[in-house]
Amino acid sequence: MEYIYAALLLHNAEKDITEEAVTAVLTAAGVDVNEARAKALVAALEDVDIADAMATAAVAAPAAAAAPA
Amino acid sequence: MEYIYAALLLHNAEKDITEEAVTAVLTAAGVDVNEARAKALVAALEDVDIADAMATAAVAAPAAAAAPA
Amino acid sequence: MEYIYAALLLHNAEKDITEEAVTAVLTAAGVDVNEARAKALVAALEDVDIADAMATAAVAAPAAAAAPA
Amino acid sequence: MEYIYAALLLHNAEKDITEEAVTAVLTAAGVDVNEARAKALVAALEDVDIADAMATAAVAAPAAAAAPA
Amino acid sequence: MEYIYAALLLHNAEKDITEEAVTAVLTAAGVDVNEARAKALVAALEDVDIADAMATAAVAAPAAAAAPA
Amino acid sequence: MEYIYAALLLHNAEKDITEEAVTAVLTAAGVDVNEARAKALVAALEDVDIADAMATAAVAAPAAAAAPA
Amino acid sequence: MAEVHHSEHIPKWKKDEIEDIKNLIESYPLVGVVGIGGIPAKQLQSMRRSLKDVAVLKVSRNTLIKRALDESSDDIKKMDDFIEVQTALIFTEQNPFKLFKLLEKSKSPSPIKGGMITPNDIIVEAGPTSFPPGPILGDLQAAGIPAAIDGGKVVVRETSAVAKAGEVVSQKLAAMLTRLEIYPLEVGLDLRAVMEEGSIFTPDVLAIDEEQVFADFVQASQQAFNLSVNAVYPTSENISTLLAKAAAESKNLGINAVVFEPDVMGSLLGKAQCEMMSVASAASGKDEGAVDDELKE
Repeated sequence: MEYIYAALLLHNAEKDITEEAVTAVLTAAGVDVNEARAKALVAALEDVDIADAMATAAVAAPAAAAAPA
Repeated sequence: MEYIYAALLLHNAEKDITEEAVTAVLTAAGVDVNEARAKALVAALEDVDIADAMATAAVAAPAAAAAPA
Repeated sequence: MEYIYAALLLHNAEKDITEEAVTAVLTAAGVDVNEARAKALVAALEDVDIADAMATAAVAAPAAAAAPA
Repeated sequence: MEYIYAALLLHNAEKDITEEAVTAVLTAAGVDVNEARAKALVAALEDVDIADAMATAAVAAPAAAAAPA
Repeated sequence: MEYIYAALLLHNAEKDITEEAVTAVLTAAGVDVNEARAKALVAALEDVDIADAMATAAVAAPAAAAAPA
Repeated sequence: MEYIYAALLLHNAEKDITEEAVTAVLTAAGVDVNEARAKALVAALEDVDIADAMATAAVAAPAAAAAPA
Repeated sequence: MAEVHHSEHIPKWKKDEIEDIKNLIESYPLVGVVGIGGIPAKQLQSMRRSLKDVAVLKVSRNTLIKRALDESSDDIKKMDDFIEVQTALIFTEQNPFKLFKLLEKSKSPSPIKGGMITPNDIIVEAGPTSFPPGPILGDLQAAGIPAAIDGGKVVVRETSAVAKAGEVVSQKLAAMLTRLEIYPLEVGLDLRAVMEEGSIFTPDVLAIDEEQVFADFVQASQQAFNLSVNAVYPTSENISTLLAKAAAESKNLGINAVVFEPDVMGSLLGKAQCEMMSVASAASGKDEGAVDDELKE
């Protein structure tokens, strides 16, 4: 989740969430940055309204027939 | 979510969820596959029992609570 | 469920859910496609608001509960 | 749900649930039968013990009910 | 129960629930129709809001399920 | 919340949450660090268990989800 | 106490003391002013010892402290404002917030003495005391505490405020409070202000609301989790939720759109059965002959 925290930090600081920015934050935290994960993060967030996404409860949609216990 | 559905689809078809397989499914759907996202998905699934996750997580969905902005 | 997964994959990727698209996705996942099931899927989804239908908890009503007294 | 009602009607009348039977019932009700859906219905029910499924539905109810609306 | 399923089938297909319609559906299912019962059902349903009653089933279920096991 | 995110990032990366580390992460994110706030955070963490807070977040979810919509 | 020696001839011990304080000011990044009023000498010694690894406590006369502050930097001079009554200086390399917490934790309840001003309302709760009937009853009453005899014991009849914040506590009341083991004072090193790198921090800033911090962490973790799921950024922490979400959505779609897939047939059949029962119930409510016998149970 470090990558997500880095993204939230940048979002809160009103900075663009770019691969470079994420990498810089993580590196400063002493994290060995995985390029693919940083890229995946930026791609995942590309079309996302972050303020919205962080406030919207991420529960699995209530399912009808949860298998009987 | 298309990456997740691709994973479920492969799981149901009893295929290995590899970057190639995910890419193939998504490409067939006309999705422009982001290599990093496919990699991240495969990595995240590495230690997960998918059948288990599908059944149990519906019951105990973590971290919801719409956080006030 | 693979047909439904394929449909949701297409829906999430903002593609039309046609017999051809479903067949292509399933085939790419290594599934042996049953033409009738693919057709039936497309027919079932024809007039459905998918976003709505996937988010609405379907009540799988129990037999006993409503039994007349 | 017409197809399901037709299937249960046949089941209750102790008739075989075949494509022809389903089609006959639906046609008699003035429904424009989609051949693929009728086929898919029959196929999906092939391995389902209907009496069993209905009994299970009653058990599954608490799980379904636990899901928030 | 066949009679009720026939009625539900007609309701879902947006057809009028008349004695003739019910008889036609049941006959198509191979059921030997009891005229009096068909009449009685049609008469009884005249004053029933079927959509409402079906929705009640969905509501009743969770309530019943909430009862301690 | 940037300070909190920075701390969570460090916690997740299994690094010590010191004033220097927090400052480094925030600076890398382009945040103008308020030294006193960083100090206050570090002091607060003497008595605040982050793992605990994260567990609380996860537990709070199903409860929230269970609340009627 | 108030020694006013404005003469040019300052005794050597005073000069040494001032120099000593100035040295401490220079050697530590953080200088604090603490109130030491009401701390017995013995307790002060033990506090000093327990702080040994963290901070240096310097007790001196206010005049000398002021002199030392005045002879230090302009910033440090601003700490003059906090020198009043019984004062000591504290020096540390600690984070000021940590120092504040440490000193707050060292405070302990202490009896109030006659003639002292109480800093807060003194409440005596209703309830039994440990005293048998005797002269104490009159003493309590004389001090304004509503005492009575009940069941062979002295009791306090009702809860009342026997002194308001800012009032002087009488000898009689102070003695009775102490006998009742009511300790209205909080005694300990009372940090009034600290200076670090030119900035003054006072207790209103130094007191951290840890519950709020905890709540912030809870909220931040939720936000992060929500974001990770809603943006579909799969990690080992959220992948189960993502899978469950997809599975639930699929099931919902299957049932709501009536897709004939083996996994949803059970639910669809159950739904149909339930609807049938409900409609049957409504119909039989109108006419029992409308439904067959197997539905009448």
